[in-house]
Amino acid sequence: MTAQQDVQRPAFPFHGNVRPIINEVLHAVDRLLETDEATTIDLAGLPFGPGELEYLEAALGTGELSAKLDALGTSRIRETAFPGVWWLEHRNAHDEVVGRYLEITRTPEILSSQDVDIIAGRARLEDQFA
Amino acid sequence: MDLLAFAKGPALQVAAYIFVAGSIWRIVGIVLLKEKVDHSEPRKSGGLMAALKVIYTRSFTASPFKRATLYPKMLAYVQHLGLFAVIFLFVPHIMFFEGFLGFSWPGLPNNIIYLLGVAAVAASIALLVRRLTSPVLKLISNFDDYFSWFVTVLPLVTGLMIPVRMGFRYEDILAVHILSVVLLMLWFPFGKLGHAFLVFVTRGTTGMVFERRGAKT
Amino acid sequence: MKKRPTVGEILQAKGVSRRGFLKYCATTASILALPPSMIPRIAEAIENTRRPSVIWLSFQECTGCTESLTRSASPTVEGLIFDAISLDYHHTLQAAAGDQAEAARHAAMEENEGGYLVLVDGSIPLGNPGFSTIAGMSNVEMLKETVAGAAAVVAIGSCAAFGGIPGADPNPTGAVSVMDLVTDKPVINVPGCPPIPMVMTAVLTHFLTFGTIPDLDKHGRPMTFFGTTIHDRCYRRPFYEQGKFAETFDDEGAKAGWCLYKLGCKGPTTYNACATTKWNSGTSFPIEAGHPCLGCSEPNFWDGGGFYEPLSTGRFDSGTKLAGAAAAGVALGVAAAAAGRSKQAKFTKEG
Amino acid sequence: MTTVDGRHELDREAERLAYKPPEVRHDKQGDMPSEERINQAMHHFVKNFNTQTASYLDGCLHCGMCADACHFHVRTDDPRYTPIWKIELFKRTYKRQVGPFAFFYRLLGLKRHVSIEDLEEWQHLLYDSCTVCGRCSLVCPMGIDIAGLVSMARHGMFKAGLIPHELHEVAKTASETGSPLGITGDKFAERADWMGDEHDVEIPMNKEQADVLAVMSSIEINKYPESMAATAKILNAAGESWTFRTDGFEATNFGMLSGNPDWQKASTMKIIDAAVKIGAKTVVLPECGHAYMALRWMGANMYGKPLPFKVLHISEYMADALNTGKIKVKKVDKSVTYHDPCQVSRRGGATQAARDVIKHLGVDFREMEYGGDYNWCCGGGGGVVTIKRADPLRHRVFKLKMDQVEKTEADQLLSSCANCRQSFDDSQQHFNWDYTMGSLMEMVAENLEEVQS
Repeated sequence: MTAQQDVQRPAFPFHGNVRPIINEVLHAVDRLLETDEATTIDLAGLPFGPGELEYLEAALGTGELSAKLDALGTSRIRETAFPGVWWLEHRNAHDEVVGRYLEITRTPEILSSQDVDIIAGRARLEDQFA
Repeated sequence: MDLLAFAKGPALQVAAYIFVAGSIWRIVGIVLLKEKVDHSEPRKSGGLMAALKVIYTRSFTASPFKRATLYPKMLAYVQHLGLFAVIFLFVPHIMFFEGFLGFSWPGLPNNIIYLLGVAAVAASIALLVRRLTSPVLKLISNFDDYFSWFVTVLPLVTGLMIPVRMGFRYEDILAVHILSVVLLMLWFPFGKLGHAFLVFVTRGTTGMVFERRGAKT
Repeated sequence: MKKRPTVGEILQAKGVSRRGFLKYCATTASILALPPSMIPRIAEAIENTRRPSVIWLSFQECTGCTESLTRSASPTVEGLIFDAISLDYHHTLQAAAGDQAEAARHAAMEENEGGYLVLVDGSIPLGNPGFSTIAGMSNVEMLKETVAGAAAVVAIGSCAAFGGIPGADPNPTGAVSVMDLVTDKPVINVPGCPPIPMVMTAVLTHFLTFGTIPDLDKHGRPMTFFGTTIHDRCYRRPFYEQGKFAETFDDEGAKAGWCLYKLGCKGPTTYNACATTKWNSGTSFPIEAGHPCLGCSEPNFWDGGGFYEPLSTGRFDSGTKLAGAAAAGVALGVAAAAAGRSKQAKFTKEG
Repeated sequence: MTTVDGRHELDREAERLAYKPPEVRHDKQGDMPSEERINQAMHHFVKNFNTQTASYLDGCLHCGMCADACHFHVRTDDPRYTPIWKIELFKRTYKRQVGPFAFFYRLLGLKRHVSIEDLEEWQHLLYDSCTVCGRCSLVCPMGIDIAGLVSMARHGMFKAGLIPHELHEVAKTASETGSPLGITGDKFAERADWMGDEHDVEIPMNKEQADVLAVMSSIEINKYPESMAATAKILNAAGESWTFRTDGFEATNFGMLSGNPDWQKASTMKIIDAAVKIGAKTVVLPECGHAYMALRWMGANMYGKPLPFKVLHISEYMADALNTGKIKVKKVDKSVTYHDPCQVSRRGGATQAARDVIKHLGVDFREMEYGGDYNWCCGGGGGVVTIKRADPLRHRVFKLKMDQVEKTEADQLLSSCANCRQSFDDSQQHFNWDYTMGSLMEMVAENLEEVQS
């Protein structure tokens, strides 16, 4: 079997790098439930073999909620099939991926409107209908 | 030149020369002493087969001594088999040997090697404790025994530190590991570690002498 | 010194929202390999740090490092140049040429005296100044002149960091690294042949984010990217532990993506971020492509043994010299035995 | 424990670990200055270093397992009785003088020169506490024949005049009179005559020509003279052309035991010369262990060439005669256990012979636990039984033997060594023990049957 075929038919765990991440997610979920503490896992710092990242993404699946953010390029924020586990992907203006994160939280911080923006928005709203 | 290059290069090279020269020196120095001629009428043919027989059979304990020597023998087995596996069946070591022998052989998975290495270190420590506490061993032990222990265990420990790292850098630990092997090689021919090759001579000699008499070997 | 805008101000001026700013900070943390918990600190730093002036000097080099730099995705080199730094001198990227270019360098040095960064790629020949000159100035002179007023120097690529190919045996130009010449300023080495684009930009990002020199290892490399070995972070590491090795480049093991140790992989002794940051916007890295790591970010990697020679191979000449040692052993053994026997003979005679 | 077995030594005070051997007397022969003694010891140690001894002395791992095989150590837990420690001086001298790295050892002073105090201390270790039984040689993982090294180390001790007085006296007497007990040829002939009359058996003496030369041990001549009659009965029954010789009757070799190769050779040569003179095809050795080692395995080497005759221990002779039907024995309705003389069985290779004989006797044979080649020594071999000051230690060690014998619950204890028999008798008396050592040869002689022709 070639590595290429591996990608098409991922057999878990083919390089053994996915399992530890799942463990970490499980611990983070426990923490969230017990102490309300959110966890962010930066996937850029972790080793992945061919197809493993894709496998992880596919395995976590898509949940009920997903969002698209347009700021300095596109970002996609979606809850995975496992509530509380969020998949965040930031892209730059050239649509190149610049960051991938797993956030274990109730709502990712980046979804909330920020005070600075709210204040600026309020001013713009007032201006617009002045 | 950094430490690793020094260890892999000149240090190992000098160690190899001394190892080879010293080992041969010792063997030749013994073998060329006057030979003991035995004119007695043999009961059985001794010869090479007898030597080989005892080289093999003395690897095991005769039943009357089993109970008394069980503990140190078990430790020694773990230590020796562990050392054998670690030295000759660890893939990077096989690559090392292949580097100058030109051929290789299958190795064991590293995980198993680590386990055997830890077992060998544990057994060595237990043997050292025995040497330090047993009245017999305290009496008969000398510098050679302790130093040989040290130079044998050091490469094991430094080798096991490579995967664990313990805050040290890989190439530094690797260099220290190789240097510890250099130390081992430098001491090997001159101290009791020479038993690795002398065992064939001593067991073989006894095999030939006593088998000839038809006596227990 | 002219007061330069902070990165935060630049982003604000471009109409980037706070949310976008947070995203920017998150990706910056990611670039710097800092834990996500550091994001607030980064946000604070970015809001307050001013855009530094950067002078890029190219000596005995192949422009591979610049080529690599331009492939950076995060931040992109444009983003970097336009938003984060003021790249005032760079042979390949600048529009100016000739006297104009040199004038720009001098202007930047004067304006930012004591605060600008000098980036160097390529090694510096000490053999004959004529081996490499720029605008009639020898490399070593230009380096000394430029570095004099700099805040720090970044040696980009293995040539600048350690001498690289020009410095390899027999080193015909007498090439030396930046560290060899600059001893009174902080020098950050970003080795690699070439360095990972993101690592180069990240080092700059660190400097402009925190205004400080990152923690360096014993070879002057930022610990963040050169703190762990390729081997430690390699996705094929489990195969190493299981004893599954590719024996040749076309065997089943190679096809199955097994460990390349036996094919000479220098991953265990090579400190770099390839295994996680990867290349071409995180697409792959040499081991993933089936080739052992060459160890290009290590000092003397050209002279450190064959690329395809397993790491554990001893480096000694075998054969004849060893046979010589064996012969010496025989001679010593014969002498020892003879001495012993003569002693016995003497004692026998003495009774 | 509620009952005390009165036969056994009570050991209340002498805890095993705290056991201190009694104050040792250091015997000295001659009036050499210490320097000369050291020199002599060294010279005669050094003469023994050949390829074989060198590999042994170079190969020791200091694993200490030999201690577990040595009766002296097992019974006392005194680490000095570790077999390899007994040859420490010998080993040290080897490393310093002859070993491959002797130059360095001397140059760097790594191995101390042997001192007179060392030698005095080792007198006790090389003589009193070693019977050269060779049990340690079987446990050694390196296969080192430690017992053989002890014998060689004794050469240096003898020449240095540092051996136990009694052993020296016995050996000296043997060299002067031909017998360790001072028995002359005439006295031997006289005894043989008497025994012949007493047991009504023809004992040929000083025949000019004979196929078989039989020799005796002084212990037998003196203490167990029936052995002479028994030997004669067996050889007569087998129809051998045989004889005793007054010029070569002594089988014991105290030159060997004490460590004087010259005396050893002289003793051996008497037998060889007598055998050659009468054209003997076979020399039958008596029930004596070390005699077997001295003639069967070392005789030819003393002679410098192969012996022109076969050498058989009496047990081997009997086994052969019984197996081939030359003699026959009646069945004996007894349970019997057999004590193997170390030099005949373990070190001599004739373990099976006694068992063949016992089988022909049809007794209920009860092998001791680890009998045969791994047998515990009687404690009196290697000349130890002659050393009076070693008696307490020897008795202490004999306990192992007693346990081994008692476990068999056999009616009769047999052996085929007068020296063993002597130390059994002595220990029996000391402990007021039930078992009396018997002679295998005598049992055969008593139960001989006419061979139907």
